[in-house]
Amino acid sequence: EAFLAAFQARIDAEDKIEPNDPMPEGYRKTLVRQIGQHAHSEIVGMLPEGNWITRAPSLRRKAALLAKVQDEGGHGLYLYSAAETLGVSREQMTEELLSGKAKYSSIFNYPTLTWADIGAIGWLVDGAAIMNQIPLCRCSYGPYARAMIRVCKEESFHQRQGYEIMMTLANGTAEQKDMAQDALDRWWWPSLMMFGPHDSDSQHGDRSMKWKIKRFTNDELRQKFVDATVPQGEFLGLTFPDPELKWNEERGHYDFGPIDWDEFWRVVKGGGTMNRERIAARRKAWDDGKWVREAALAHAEKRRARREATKLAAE
Amino acid sequence: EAFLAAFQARIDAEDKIEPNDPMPEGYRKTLVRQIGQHAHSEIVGMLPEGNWITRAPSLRRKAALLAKVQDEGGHGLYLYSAAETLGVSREQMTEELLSGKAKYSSIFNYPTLTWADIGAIGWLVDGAAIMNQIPLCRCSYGPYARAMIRVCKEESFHQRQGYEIMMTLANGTAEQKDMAQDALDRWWWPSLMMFGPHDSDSQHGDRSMKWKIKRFTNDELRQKFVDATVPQGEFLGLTFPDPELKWNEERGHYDFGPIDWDEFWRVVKGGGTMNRERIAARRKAWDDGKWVREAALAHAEKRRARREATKLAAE
Amino acid sequence: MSDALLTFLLRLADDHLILGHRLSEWCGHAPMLEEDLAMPNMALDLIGQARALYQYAAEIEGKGRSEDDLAYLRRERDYVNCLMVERPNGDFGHTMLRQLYFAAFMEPFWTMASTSRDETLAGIAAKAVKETAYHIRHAGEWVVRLGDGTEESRRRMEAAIDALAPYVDELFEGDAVSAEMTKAGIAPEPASLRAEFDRTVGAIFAEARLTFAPAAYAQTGGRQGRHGEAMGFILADLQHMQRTYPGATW
Amino acid sequence: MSDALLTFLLRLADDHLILGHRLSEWCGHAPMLEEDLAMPNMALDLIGQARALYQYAAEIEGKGRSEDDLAYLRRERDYVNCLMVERPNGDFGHTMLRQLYFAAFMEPFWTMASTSRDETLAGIAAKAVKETAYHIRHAGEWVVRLGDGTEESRRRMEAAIDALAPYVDELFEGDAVSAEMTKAGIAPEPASLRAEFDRTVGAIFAEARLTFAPAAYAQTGGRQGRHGEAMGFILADLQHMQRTYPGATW
Repeated sequence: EAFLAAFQARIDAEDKIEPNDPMPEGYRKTLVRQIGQHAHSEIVGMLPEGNWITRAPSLRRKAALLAKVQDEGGHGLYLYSAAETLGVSREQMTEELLSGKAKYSSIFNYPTLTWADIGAIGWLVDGAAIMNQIPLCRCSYGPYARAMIRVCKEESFHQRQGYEIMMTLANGTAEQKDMAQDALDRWWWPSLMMFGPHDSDSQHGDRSMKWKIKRFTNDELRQKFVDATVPQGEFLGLTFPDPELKWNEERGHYDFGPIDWDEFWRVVKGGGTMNRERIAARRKAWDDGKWVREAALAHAEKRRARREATKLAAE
Repeated sequence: EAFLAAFQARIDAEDKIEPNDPMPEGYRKTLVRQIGQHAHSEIVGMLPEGNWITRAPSLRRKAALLAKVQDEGGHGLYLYSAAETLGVSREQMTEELLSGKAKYSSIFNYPTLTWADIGAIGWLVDGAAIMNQIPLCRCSYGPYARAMIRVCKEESFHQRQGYEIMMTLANGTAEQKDMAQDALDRWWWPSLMMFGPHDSDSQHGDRSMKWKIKRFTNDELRQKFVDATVPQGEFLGLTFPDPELKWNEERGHYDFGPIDWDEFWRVVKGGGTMNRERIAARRKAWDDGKWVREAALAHAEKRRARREATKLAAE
Repeated sequence: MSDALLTFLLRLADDHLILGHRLSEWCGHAPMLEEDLAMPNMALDLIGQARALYQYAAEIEGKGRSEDDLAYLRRERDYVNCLMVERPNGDFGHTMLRQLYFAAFMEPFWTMASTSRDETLAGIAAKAVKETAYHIRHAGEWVVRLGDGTEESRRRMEAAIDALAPYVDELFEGDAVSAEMTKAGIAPEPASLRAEFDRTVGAIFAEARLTFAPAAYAQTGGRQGRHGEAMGFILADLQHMQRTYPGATW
Repeated sequence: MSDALLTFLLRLADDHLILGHRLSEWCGHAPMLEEDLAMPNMALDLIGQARALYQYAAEIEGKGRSEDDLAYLRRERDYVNCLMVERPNGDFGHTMLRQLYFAAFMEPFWTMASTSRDETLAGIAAKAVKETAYHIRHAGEWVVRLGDGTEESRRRMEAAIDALAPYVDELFEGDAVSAEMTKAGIAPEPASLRAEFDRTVGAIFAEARLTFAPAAYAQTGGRQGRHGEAMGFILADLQHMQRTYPGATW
């Protein structure tokens, strides 16, 4: 009781919680779940974009896409490290991902069907991610907050790059414009779903807010995203696939139509186009790489033994 | 002695030797080697052409290529059956192919680099094969001769089809004509090598002639092929990659330049572009298919057992 | 009407083209020589059917496009095959199960279509129905052998059933296009073929001692050109020559 | 002269493009997260070098073609990369060995080229030499770990050595083009780099307790555009967008 109150007082004072600080089990668990999920999203997120590296339409775009996918791997790495400060190993988290126990952002279960999807992912998916992540730079847990600062910088670069791809397409041939519109049509709603269920249906929202792991509710972030993104899309001359989308002078926000939560839950629960394949691809990478990881361990062990033998001989 | 003389008398009388007839061990061995090699060539020969099925440039050509590759498998099947009449099983022959013990036509160790190669293979490789095979329709061993009659019919269809592909290219765009010329440049000399070493260097020639397994020498067949093929190539407006190639009025044949036997032996001995990959592809098919073949056997066994159980119960 | 007929024909043609493409990937790589013959044989049937359908579609469209223009020169989002046919081959059992499913759907389809009011389609159907019956027989025999073979083959067949389950329902999907075809007496409503499909597959599964387990979530979208990620790579190979040498004759 | 320089630059550029393509196929599929970063990182270096080389080649050619025209819009027979870079990835050890070989060849090449009389090339080389040193280090460390790791990893490395051996000699092949580059003080003669290559690889193999066994027959032909069958499928993917949408800007 007293401990919880003291902990809450630190949180309320905007103190950063560090790995060796005492913390409530619920706080730790929430963070492990959230950071893990976030790390897994970066890792699985390499796949839909990786799908277009060999087919990128120019060398400049190919290089940018490679760099982006590399950054995503890097984000995964910082985040797994942040989670490790909470006592959960990367192996453990990987196993949870591969077994389906741990979740990752459901948006990556949609396929990338055309090059424009690479633009749309950068613009919308990274855009939505940044909306979620900027407040996390002030998260109460220090290692996570610090990881997010790095992540956010790179993500906003990716977001601008994605928007620039869309811009190029929107200013391109009729076929390219079609491609851009089609990508917006397919990625818009899933991007809105990235913020999670409505606040009224959200499981973990309240406690996370209290502990300052989150700073805004799902619906607040979603609204921010819509408000920021709609003018960008209009500037591209593209149409959002939502007839109810319009500026509400009174609210000072865009109104938008109802989200298809059935689709959301279907994809979360494994019914998306790519769920099976995403996990299968990661599992194959993991299984095929087993001999490599084992060899690396065996080699390190041999080296250590040899070093000791040399030391012994020298004594 | 008396047996050998009697056997030779049958051969000389153009009698067909049949599976249950007595025959010298050397005759049997020569046939097993030759038919096996021929069968393996059909099987391995599916690979270079198979390489272009998914990329065939029109549906009509795709269908024709599928049919051709299927025919080659069919030839392999007749030939393995002919070899089986000599007491060697298909499994045994397959193992010899995969272990590198048995040979196959070395021409299939060249890669198919462009669509024109499909034309060139039909025109030149099948053309050379037919030259070799027509006399085999009169081979002294009955089952082989009968298999060759079927094979030859289909091969000459393939040869015409290949020539027609070349014709279409030669009458096509400048790029298509280039492609046809390039294919001729690459396939011409290997096609001449298909007839094997010069008669003076040929290992098995004499005995095979005496036993009427072969009816013409390597050099005779090669000359026939050159004489038949050069006018076809000229009709296409293509140039043969041999500056010494020209009609010799006196001989009534085309003269042609020296064959690079170093290249021939290099490819025969494993140094061709595709040797490793051809065998690796067949080995992979064989290994990956093991569970299928085992299941088929197990199922047949279960069926048999069940049938017997039913019969027993009925008695 | 001719718009709906065109869409209908393209769906059917794309199904056959793409499945033929997948089967043809096996050429020279099958588990035994007999299958090195059977695979291109079935692929050839499918490509032949695709050609007849594209030719008819080109005629209906009336814009001077050829069978090859339709087969090779559309964008990925314009291909309207069902998702099952584009699935990667997987192992031999997986390929045979996919073949069985598709053939078990097409067999009653072609049977009904052979009495279509559309004579061209009826003609295509009359030929195709025999070929399709052979595909059922051939693939069905393998499903039986592998389902009731060894422990390993059974395990693999169960995995194939599991992997392909999400793609079965899409075969029977109806929409405005199929409704118009049905109404005009051109082609059967896909949903009406389900009972026959279930009978065919059910009998084979019973003999194979296998059980069909429906997927928790069916996959759909192919008829609207929303494919899986494998599709793009099929088209990169398929279209390579036509895209590289535009306007050439082969 | 400018013909030879163009050919020389395209050979170098194609090597980097195609090896970058192969490495990029690993993205998201590596044995551990660190390698999921290292693979695109090295691919990025290679693609960056390829871009610089194509840009310079385009300038030398002087026909108004762009880096993308050269990278994407040539025919297979016009790509002049060495055969090693187009080899399929194989397992992780195979990929790392291929990377080591290529980097161990390029490192002395770039070192010498950084003092080239051709200033543009010297500039490209100066940047590339550092990246290449990292590739040697990274790939070399893996060759050591895997060669001197477990029984399985050792067996796999030996298989990789065996599989890649036929493609080593082609790296050092010289011809009229390389002779002209050498004479003009633009680039080193490939054969002159062999000793340094052998030293680099030799030291790493010694630490890895591996032995290099030369192939009975070396493979060649890449510099004349005679590739293996894998090359066509690389290009089908690589060129897909540029071929499908000619003239578009991306």
